[in-house]
Amino acid sequence: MDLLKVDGVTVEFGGIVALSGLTFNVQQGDICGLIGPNGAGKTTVFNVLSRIYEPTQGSVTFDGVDLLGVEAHDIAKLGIGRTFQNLALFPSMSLLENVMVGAHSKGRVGFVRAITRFGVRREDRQLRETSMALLEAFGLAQLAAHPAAGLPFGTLKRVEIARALAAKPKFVLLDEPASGLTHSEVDELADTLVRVRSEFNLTMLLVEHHMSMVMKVSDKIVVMEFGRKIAEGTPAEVRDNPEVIRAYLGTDA
Amino acid sequence: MALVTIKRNSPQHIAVRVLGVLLVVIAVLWVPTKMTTGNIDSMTNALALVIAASALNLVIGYTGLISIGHSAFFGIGSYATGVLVSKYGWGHGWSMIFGALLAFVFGFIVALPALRIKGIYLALVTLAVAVLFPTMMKWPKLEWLTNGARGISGIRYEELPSLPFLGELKGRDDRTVFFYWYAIMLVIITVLVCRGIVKSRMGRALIAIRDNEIGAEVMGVNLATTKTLVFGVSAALTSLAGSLSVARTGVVTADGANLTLIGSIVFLVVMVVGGAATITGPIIGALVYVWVDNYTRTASASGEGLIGWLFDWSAVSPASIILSVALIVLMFVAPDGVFGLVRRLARRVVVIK
Amino acid sequence: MSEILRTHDLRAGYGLIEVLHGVNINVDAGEIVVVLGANGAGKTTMMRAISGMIPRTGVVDFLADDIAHLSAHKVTARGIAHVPQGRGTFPELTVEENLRIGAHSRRDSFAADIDYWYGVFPRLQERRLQRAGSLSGGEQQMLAIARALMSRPKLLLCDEPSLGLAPLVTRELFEVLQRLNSETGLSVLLVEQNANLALEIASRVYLLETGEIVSSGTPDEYMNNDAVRKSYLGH
Amino acid sequence: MSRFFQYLFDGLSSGAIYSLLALCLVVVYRGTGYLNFAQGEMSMFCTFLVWKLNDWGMPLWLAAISGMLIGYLGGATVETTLIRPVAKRSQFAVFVVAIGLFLGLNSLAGAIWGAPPQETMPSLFPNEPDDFQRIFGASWRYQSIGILIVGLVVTGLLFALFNKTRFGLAMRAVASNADSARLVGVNTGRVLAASWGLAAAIGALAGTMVAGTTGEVVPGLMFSYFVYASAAATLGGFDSLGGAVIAGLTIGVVENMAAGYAPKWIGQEMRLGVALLIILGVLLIKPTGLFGEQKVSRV
Repeated sequence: MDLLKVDGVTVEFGGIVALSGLTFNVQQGDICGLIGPNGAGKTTVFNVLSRIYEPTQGSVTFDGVDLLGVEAHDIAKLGIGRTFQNLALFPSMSLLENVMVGAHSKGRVGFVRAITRFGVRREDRQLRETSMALLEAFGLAQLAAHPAAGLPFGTLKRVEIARALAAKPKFVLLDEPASGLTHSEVDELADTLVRVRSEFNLTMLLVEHHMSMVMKVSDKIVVMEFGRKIAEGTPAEVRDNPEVIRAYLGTDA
Repeated sequence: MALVTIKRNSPQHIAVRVLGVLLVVIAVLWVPTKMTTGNIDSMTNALALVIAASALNLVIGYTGLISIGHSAFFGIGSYATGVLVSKYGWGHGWSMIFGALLAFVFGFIVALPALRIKGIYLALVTLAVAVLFPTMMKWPKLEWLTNGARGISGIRYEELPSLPFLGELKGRDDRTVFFYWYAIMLVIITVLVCRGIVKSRMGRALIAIRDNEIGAEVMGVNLATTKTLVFGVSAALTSLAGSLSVARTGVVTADGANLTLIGSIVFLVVMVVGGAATITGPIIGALVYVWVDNYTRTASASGEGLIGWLFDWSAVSPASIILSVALIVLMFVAPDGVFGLVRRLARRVVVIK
Repeated sequence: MSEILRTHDLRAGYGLIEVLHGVNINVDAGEIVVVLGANGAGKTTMMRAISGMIPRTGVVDFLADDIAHLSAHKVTARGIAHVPQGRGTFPELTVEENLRIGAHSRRDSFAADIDYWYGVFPRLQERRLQRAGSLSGGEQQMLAIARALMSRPKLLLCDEPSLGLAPLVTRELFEVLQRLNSETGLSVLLVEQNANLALEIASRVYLLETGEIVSSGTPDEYMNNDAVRKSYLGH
Repeated sequence: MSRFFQYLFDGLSSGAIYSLLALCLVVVYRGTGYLNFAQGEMSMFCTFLVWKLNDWGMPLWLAAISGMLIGYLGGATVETTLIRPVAKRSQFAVFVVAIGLFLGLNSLAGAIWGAPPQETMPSLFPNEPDDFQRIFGASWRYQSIGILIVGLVVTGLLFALFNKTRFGLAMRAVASNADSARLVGVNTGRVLAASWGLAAAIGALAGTMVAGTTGEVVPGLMFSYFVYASAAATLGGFDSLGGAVIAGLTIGVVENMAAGYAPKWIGQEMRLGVALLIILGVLLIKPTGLFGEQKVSRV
């Protein structure tokens, strides 16, 4: 079953075309790699799916829902989580609180209940426990009380993944999760992603430049260049596609 | 590093907290029983500032939305109480509730531009609100309601609730003590509201908006409702301070200090000096502010001490000069305010794990 | 060959985080030196540290003078031009104004230089009165390089010039760099993800990993090294 | 018809002052991205200095030039010593420092010169009761004509500075992309200090002319002008010099016409209200102002 259907999506900023007629599907339970040169429009795809950018044309369907009719803050409620290429953590909050905000869409306490303290303690206790469990799963438990500001990039990348999972999403968008990691850490991350996928019953869209990792974990890969899809297929198919080699992987000198 | 380490929620930690609460209670009780009438009155004034600065803190400190328009919300509370009590015979309590509701709606509306604009542009909207409010109150077309530039005076206070613990309203001294307790009650309400919001899902959402708006939105924080509601709550709390001071002085004029832009600046100074984004900060800030204000006023008037000698040339009280210098210096040495500074120093001695 | 740039134990970072943990590289006059490295390895940080855009410690000898304590505008005046990642043109200024500001550190007349660059990049001349922000990616990159060279530098730092450019444009750009190098003897320090092309014009290569130089050698050695091919060349 | 021309002319004259002060705000904003909340108070303080120099016997025009020079140095010093060090931390810190300056300069002026009687200030231009010219049935006072001319000349000089000089190009480069400006060899610190200095100097001139029209110098001299100027800068888009000037003149004309033609509803009391409603309206409808540039934000 297709969980996500992107159909003919075009995005323009003041005359510059960032995406042009992009079409691809992601199957339930797959890890779909999204690769292409810098500036190909991968992050733009993510921003369309998070409803930060408004496409000028095309449609996006997620789990049977017309995604373009949903407001940005309701995306999380639908079950879509994401990480950011250059991090969008909350620097003054502790790692634990960051992950707790990740579950915001699951919470129920609004201003009235917050002021009257009705059910606040219980919600916070539950959240704290599930968030701690997530931090533990990513090996960050001992840093739980540390503010996000001042921690290494690679660590924060993992915090973002934990935060994205806090709302128990069906689908996560990972934007270069391996950047800033050493080679051994990249391998470790690849194993974690595969493990997390089966544990949380997730579907993933993965933007990454570490080809070894993308090839290893992806069920399917979509290749982009200049806002268009130039190829799509299994890692093996993509690797041998002459168009992909020309545009991204490069030819032998 | 630290000399003492205490475990969170251990008996020692609980003992320290109980001791802290006890000290605050003693201080609160000590003021009306031992202080002079004038000083009790100053404390009441400080408490009104605590309310306004705490409310401002919700918007600026936690959510990161700059507002210099809170004097207008103070003014809404002031005028609601002034007009309703003196012209329509309402009780003080009801006028205060009405003022808070009105301010909530107004705050909500003022925050609407904040959904599209940020930074200085929002500051400009709130500047416009701050300057427009006294102008509107003096507008001839509204004179039937507001008495124009003359303002409203002689607002009676007999009908204030005389609960046993508030004491009876007889004679001047009792009146001062009465309003002190009245203010304490409102401060408690304000602190509970602010603390309740901050220590909850909504409080985390506010800080998330301040730290990274897009990140917050992707996590499911509804920027529009969260920003407008927190602005509304903040405006409503600020109007309580306005109602309180009208009840205390019996007078409201459009050019009253806290109703003009100067009022907004004072709230901001109190918040920043005390420590933004903390519950305790505005309380400390208000005490510091009122103390500096009173001390420099008397010292420069009598020409005594360092202040009197330093500001011998000054035609008026140098309180504002000292406070503005303090504000700028604090931004350099302790951007998290006096409370932040104290907390940092305290952590060298005691660490709670 | 005379040495033009040498760094020794160059350290830099952002806030409390050190990104460069003591980098030692050198560039000789007339060389094109390429630095390869993964995302986040510290390539851009290294470039910014050399040109004085961020606080740094260690030694940066440029023409035998230590410039590690100089701020960016003084480094430029000494003769290092830096084309930052993402081009860094002035979008609100016209193409010609971009070129003129490029000569800010010079006191002599530079009208001839502008004509020279219009000759090299005729497309810039066609658009000389347009705002730089309205140019295409490739044109902006040409403009950024021409602007940097308006100061007549002795060393050009070029940070990922191929970012977001079509392969054909990238190739054209590299040809220009190579031509400038051979015709004018300009030294270039180049950071590039598109390693295949970069290695074609490089005289020497450094490999930067997690803030440290892990190896150096000739382009041929790198093209024939399986591990490097896999990590940086993608095949 | 003569009423129309009278309102138009009075409006242009007060609009010229709003434009001047709005230019100050724009010059600072373009360089640093901050709104200088203390701009009005800086002008006011310089105006007191001009008055004091004149009081000591210096010819008024010389005093005004000295005031502008002092303003330039003061503005540059404020930027280097107070603004730049905290700007690294946060925009809020800059805002607080500006508020501190606002409060500090206001109360300092009050402390030094605040005690009544108010200080009387002569005008830079002929200002006797019969110093006017009648055109289209409206009386054009020499003082108002002078202000208008000075406003236009300063605007022209600023345009020339920004568009024709090396230093102006450097200023625009810093505003466009500060990092790249450093890379092409611009001493950004000096440019920032200069833009604050320039703004303060123009502010001093504007303050002197304002005080000349009211005839007195008081600590609250520039406050309403600052609000008008903010409205003009907002309407113009905050990063456009031309926009600020056009918007300043427009606001001057609109508020004079509004007050003149609707004395019951607006009159003198609500003139400021008109400017404030313009701020609110513009920000709600077109948050970047009429001439401002929409910037695409990237995630």
